[in-house]
Amino acid sequence: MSDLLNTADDNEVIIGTHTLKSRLIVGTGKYASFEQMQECLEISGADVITVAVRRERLVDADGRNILDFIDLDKYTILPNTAGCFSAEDAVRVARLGREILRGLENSGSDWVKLEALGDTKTLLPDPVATLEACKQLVDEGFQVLCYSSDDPILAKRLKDAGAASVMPAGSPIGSGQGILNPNNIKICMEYLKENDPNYPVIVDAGVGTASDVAFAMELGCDGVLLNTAIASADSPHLMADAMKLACQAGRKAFTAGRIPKKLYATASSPVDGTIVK
Amino acid sequence: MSDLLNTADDNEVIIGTHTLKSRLIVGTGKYASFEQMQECLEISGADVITVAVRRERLVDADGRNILDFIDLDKYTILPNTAGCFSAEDAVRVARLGREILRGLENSGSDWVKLEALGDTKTLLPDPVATLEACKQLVDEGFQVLCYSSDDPILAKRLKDAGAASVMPAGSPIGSGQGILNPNNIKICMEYLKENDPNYPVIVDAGVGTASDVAFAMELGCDGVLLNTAIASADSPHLMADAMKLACQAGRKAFTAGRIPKKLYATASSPVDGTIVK
Amino acid sequence: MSDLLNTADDNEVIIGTHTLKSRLIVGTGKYASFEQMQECLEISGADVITVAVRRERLVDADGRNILDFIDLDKYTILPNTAGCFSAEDAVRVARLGREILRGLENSGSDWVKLEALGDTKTLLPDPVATLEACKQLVDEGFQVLCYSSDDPILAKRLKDAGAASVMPAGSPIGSGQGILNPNNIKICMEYLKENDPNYPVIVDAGVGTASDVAFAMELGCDGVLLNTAIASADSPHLMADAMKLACQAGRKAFTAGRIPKKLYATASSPVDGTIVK
Amino acid sequence: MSDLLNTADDNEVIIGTHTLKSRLIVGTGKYASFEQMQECLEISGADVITVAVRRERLVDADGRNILDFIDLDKYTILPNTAGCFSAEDAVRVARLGREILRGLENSGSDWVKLEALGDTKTLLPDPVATLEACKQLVDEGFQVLCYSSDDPILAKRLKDAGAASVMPAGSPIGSGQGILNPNNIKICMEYLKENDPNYPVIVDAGVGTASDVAFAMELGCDGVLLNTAIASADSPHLMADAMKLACQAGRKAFTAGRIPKKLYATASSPVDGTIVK
Amino acid sequence: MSVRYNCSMLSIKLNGESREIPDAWTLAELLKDLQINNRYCAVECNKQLVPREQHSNHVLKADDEIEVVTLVGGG
Amino acid sequence: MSVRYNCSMLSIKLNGESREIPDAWTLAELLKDLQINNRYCAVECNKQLVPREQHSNHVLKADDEIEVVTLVGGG
Amino acid sequence: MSVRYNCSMLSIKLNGESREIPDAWTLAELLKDLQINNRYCAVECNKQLVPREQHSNHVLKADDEIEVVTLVGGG
Amino acid sequence: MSVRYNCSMLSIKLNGESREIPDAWTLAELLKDLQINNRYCAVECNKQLVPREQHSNHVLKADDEIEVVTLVGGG
Repeated sequence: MSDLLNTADDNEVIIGTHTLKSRLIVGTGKYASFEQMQECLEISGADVITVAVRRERLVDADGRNILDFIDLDKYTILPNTAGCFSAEDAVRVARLGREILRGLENSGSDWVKLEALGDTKTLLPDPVATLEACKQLVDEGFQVLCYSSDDPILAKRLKDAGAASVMPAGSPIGSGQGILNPNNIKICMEYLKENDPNYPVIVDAGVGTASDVAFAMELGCDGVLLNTAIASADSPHLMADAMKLACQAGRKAFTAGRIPKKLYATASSPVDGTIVK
Repeated sequence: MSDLLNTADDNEVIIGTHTLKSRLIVGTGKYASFEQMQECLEISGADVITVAVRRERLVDADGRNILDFIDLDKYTILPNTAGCFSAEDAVRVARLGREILRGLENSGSDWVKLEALGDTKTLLPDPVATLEACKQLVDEGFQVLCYSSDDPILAKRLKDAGAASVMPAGSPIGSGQGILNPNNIKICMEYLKENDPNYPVIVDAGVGTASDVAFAMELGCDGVLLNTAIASADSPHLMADAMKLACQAGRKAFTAGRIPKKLYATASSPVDGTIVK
Repeated sequence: MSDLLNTADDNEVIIGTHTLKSRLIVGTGKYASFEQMQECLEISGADVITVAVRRERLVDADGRNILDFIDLDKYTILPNTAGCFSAEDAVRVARLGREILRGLENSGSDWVKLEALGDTKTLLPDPVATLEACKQLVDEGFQVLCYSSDDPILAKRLKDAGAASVMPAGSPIGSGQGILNPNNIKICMEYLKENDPNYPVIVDAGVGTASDVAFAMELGCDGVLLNTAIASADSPHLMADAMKLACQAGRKAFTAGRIPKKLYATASSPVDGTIVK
Repeated sequence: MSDLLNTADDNEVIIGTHTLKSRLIVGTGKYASFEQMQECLEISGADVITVAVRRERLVDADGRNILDFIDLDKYTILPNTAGCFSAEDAVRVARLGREILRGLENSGSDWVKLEALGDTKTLLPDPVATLEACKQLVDEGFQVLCYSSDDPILAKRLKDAGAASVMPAGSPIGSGQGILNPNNIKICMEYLKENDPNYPVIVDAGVGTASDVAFAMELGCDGVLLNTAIASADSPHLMADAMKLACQAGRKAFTAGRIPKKLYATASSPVDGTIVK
Repeated sequence: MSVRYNCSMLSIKLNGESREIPDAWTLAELLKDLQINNRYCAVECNKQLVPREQHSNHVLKADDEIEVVTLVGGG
Repeated sequence: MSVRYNCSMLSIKLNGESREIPDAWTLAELLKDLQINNRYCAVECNKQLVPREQHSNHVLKADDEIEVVTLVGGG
Repeated sequence: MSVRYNCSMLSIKLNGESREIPDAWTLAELLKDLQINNRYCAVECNKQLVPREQHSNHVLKADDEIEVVTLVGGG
Repeated sequence: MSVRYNCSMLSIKLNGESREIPDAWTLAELLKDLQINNRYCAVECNKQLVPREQHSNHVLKADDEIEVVTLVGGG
């Protein structure tokens, strides 16, 4: 039976030099504890997880570091540049992230999730700073995964600037609103995958629940990056499992080719042969 | 790890005297072949499948009967009354379906998916005929699963008439439009589950893809009944797998308790400790 | 210029023996004062207004009656059967309403807005009681405008039972959610206007703002009945004006025949002749 | 009665040094004839109309120029830079447009609708070129109305660059899809009107019908710019009238303060005093 | 309504509340006593509409259930 | 089903089509003649279900309307 | 525009197409020759706007790229 | 970090806060003093990354702005 299913192993997606076994990329922020984070990451089936770069708390609150809870051989770490509001800062933070991952000999030392944000209120990405930082980071040899708005023209410019992947927001970070403008995501895909069907497009930010993830995949996106939806769910473990399943379900539905939408019915049961007419 | 996940085995749902191991009920219509149907049913993980009752084709086209392709021990068959446009006909067809299943000693001989339709164009259910037929069938000892509109007052009347489950349509049969009025489904749930949280409410009809299934489950529905979405997909096998995963994903997301929807962001990365400010 | 606009006077709609000059039917409930109600009714341009039938308060709070504030020659009163939860009660209240209007010699003495509700929590219409009451009232010579769910099969049954108009709910009374299932409204229209294009279909209930009204008219509905949206707006006068304009706008847009929806652009400015290429 | 309505004359909106008497700005492209365009403009009630700049056709097809059909005293012309795909070209075309309007002594000689597009397929605006051109045009003394995506951070940057108005797209030009991301439009408004409530935000592009216009105004936008929706309607005259009414309706509804959205009802008719209970 | 008659009384239900009225009163007399604006009202006796014209000759009996209704604001 | 009997016949309606069958046939004989897999079918006579057990002693009469149904794919 | 001058010519680009014009013509003379309604037009020479007032003293040179534009319908 | 050195000191900025450290300390000495797990950190001096290998020979100067960062949870 299973041979019917996995034509090519459809769960793999290639971003730059990285081959991801899961289309779900999961963040490590906002969990109740490092232990809970560890369990949710494992349940999610993700093999790429994102982290942020912050000042060492020197006088350490509890003396524990997230890295004590991350199996560096199992996970490829994708450092982000969260907290940066200019290209210059984003480049600095990317370098620092790479330095740490090189020290840790983690496979994630050659890429970065570029976030250059507009402001703290909405955490929406700043198109100008993002584009600028993308160019610099590409020059410095980074594989850059750009968190961006769903503006298709900007997405194209980021790809032209060398981005390894463009990651349009479904809706603002942590807003839980899912994909607010499927139309724009479709146009992004047209531009980004024109004569380049395998160019990776990941929906990042705003996903709130399983159906959002499935919907993103049904649009043809290559993956989904999320954090808040799992970490802040009432039961993060269950939601991590839900997201894993939804990501696979959405991908399979996309690959399967859904039925068209019509105003109304076509009978599932044969019309003729009824005893009544 | 797994103990974190299955608090109670959340995939079980009880309808009347039946305990279903899967929340997905799959139809057997419109497949390209009996073989394809058999494979899709197995992939879908469903343990309840629906069938229709039609005149024996006497001079048989290919001498094959669907029952040669259905493992009567593995599946509980849920006969429907598709093709009936009056209570009287629906009752007749229900009796015939029961008679066959009794002969086959299948566990589905005591229930029926009641469909009393308005007309062939839309295959939308006729509220009056459905209610009338429901009362009669309950009197004759059937466990009646009523395919109904998403009218909450009708749903309540069907339950009061003894329906073992009310199955509101997400959208017209085969229209592939998913759940067009979540508001009504929520109100149906309020009425049907008032002081009766385990009363089974199944979304039946109109589901087109995985995210529709996940969304139905996230509304708190107990299951989804679908047929066209799998049978008429470009690759029914893949879509069957997608629907299985989506159903589990949606249920887990519902049980997990999603994050609220807000206009915009709350940072996933900690705000303090950034090197920039 | 004006001759270009009013082909036939498109604002007229015929319901039974009544010719309405405005497609907006406005309710008289929930206003801050009778004076405010009077002003809003006039601003709204409606010539048909609805009222309810209630027990005379005998020991009268302020000795004022709504009828002192309604110009019986200007407005045709449409009495409703709000507060009735059975066919029997709805018929009683309809008779009482007719009796009063006959006494007042108002043109509204021959019709009734039939509301037979499921329960007080949602005030959603009860399909069974509504259908039953409709038949009785038609037999007693009423022109019956049936407040109904958006179930197309029920709508057809009400018409077949003699309803002068079927008035599907956009969303629950006072919920302000506008039209939650345009798909169902379209199918209602197909059924109700099959070989009978002028059969009046009015969206009643749930309209919250101007764009809801315009949208209802763009679906091809013949009119909109609303009350809460005006009476409970911060400024009822302004909202009454907004609703009048929106009703006309929506009707004209429907009659004008809108452009199709497409994924993206066709240039508004001519493509050739640009100095750049 | 009328004094109840027009608190301040709410149809006026100020953009730069221009006071518009209508919140509807209408384009002059794609009409069947200059005559039809003239009639539609008048019916629309717009006092600002947009034009494009194109090469003089030298050997003239019919020897007629649009300007022969535009009353230069009645209308303020807003020239656009359609057809430009770089900042440099947009600036050139803006200067040419200004030169012509100066020659014509039209009040529109000091402003420009800046369009710097990504490509001809989608005609979506290019954020980088738009921002660059905006700065240059502001430096050259233009009042710049920037056609932009609905990216709130870009909108803020355009305002900071001196734009007299930011005009986010509801959906791609001519797509007729209305406002696809109200969430983003709301966030644009928050940024653009922060401590500057009268800063003009106009929805431009993608509006398809009256309810789209009303909805834009209900979001609090100051106006709507459209062309295709009227010019390509089956009856442009009727649609022009519809759009005028819808714009006023939406504005009044916004000003009036709509009722909140709730899951279900609050009775319009008083609950107590019914004869039945 | 203060009871101030010197004849035998009978009890009816008026708008859901019981009330004593003089024996053999007609509906018209009841309404007059209630100072109700006849034009704005309609009356039911035991769930049966009593048309305006018959008020004056409709004699009330014990335990009659009278409903006197008018029009109020409604959606 | 070729007609090849030498006794009086009577006409019934089977699945909507009229058909000649030998007089006094029982349902069971009809089904056997139709080579129908009895296990997969149910039979109605004049809109009344005839349970499996009674097939052999249910004698067919003229103008009986017989419906022989089975299960097919359905939603 | 039929060529009918008996002086040396020079070639310019007008609205993207090459065109022969008499040497030392000014913009004004070109426009007059094109019978263009000056009020409705604006002119660019080598991507630089030439204001209306300077048309008469702007002498054209070989290979000048002239754009003569007007207003047309647009969104 | 209690100050307990008997040599001249210089002041630097560490993670935004000013701090006295012994003259001529190298980055490596600073980190050791801070008991920081070197593997989990990266260091910047005046906005320039100082690769791990150069910590031991990077001599700190007055008013150097040092940032010592690590990885934390993030989206």
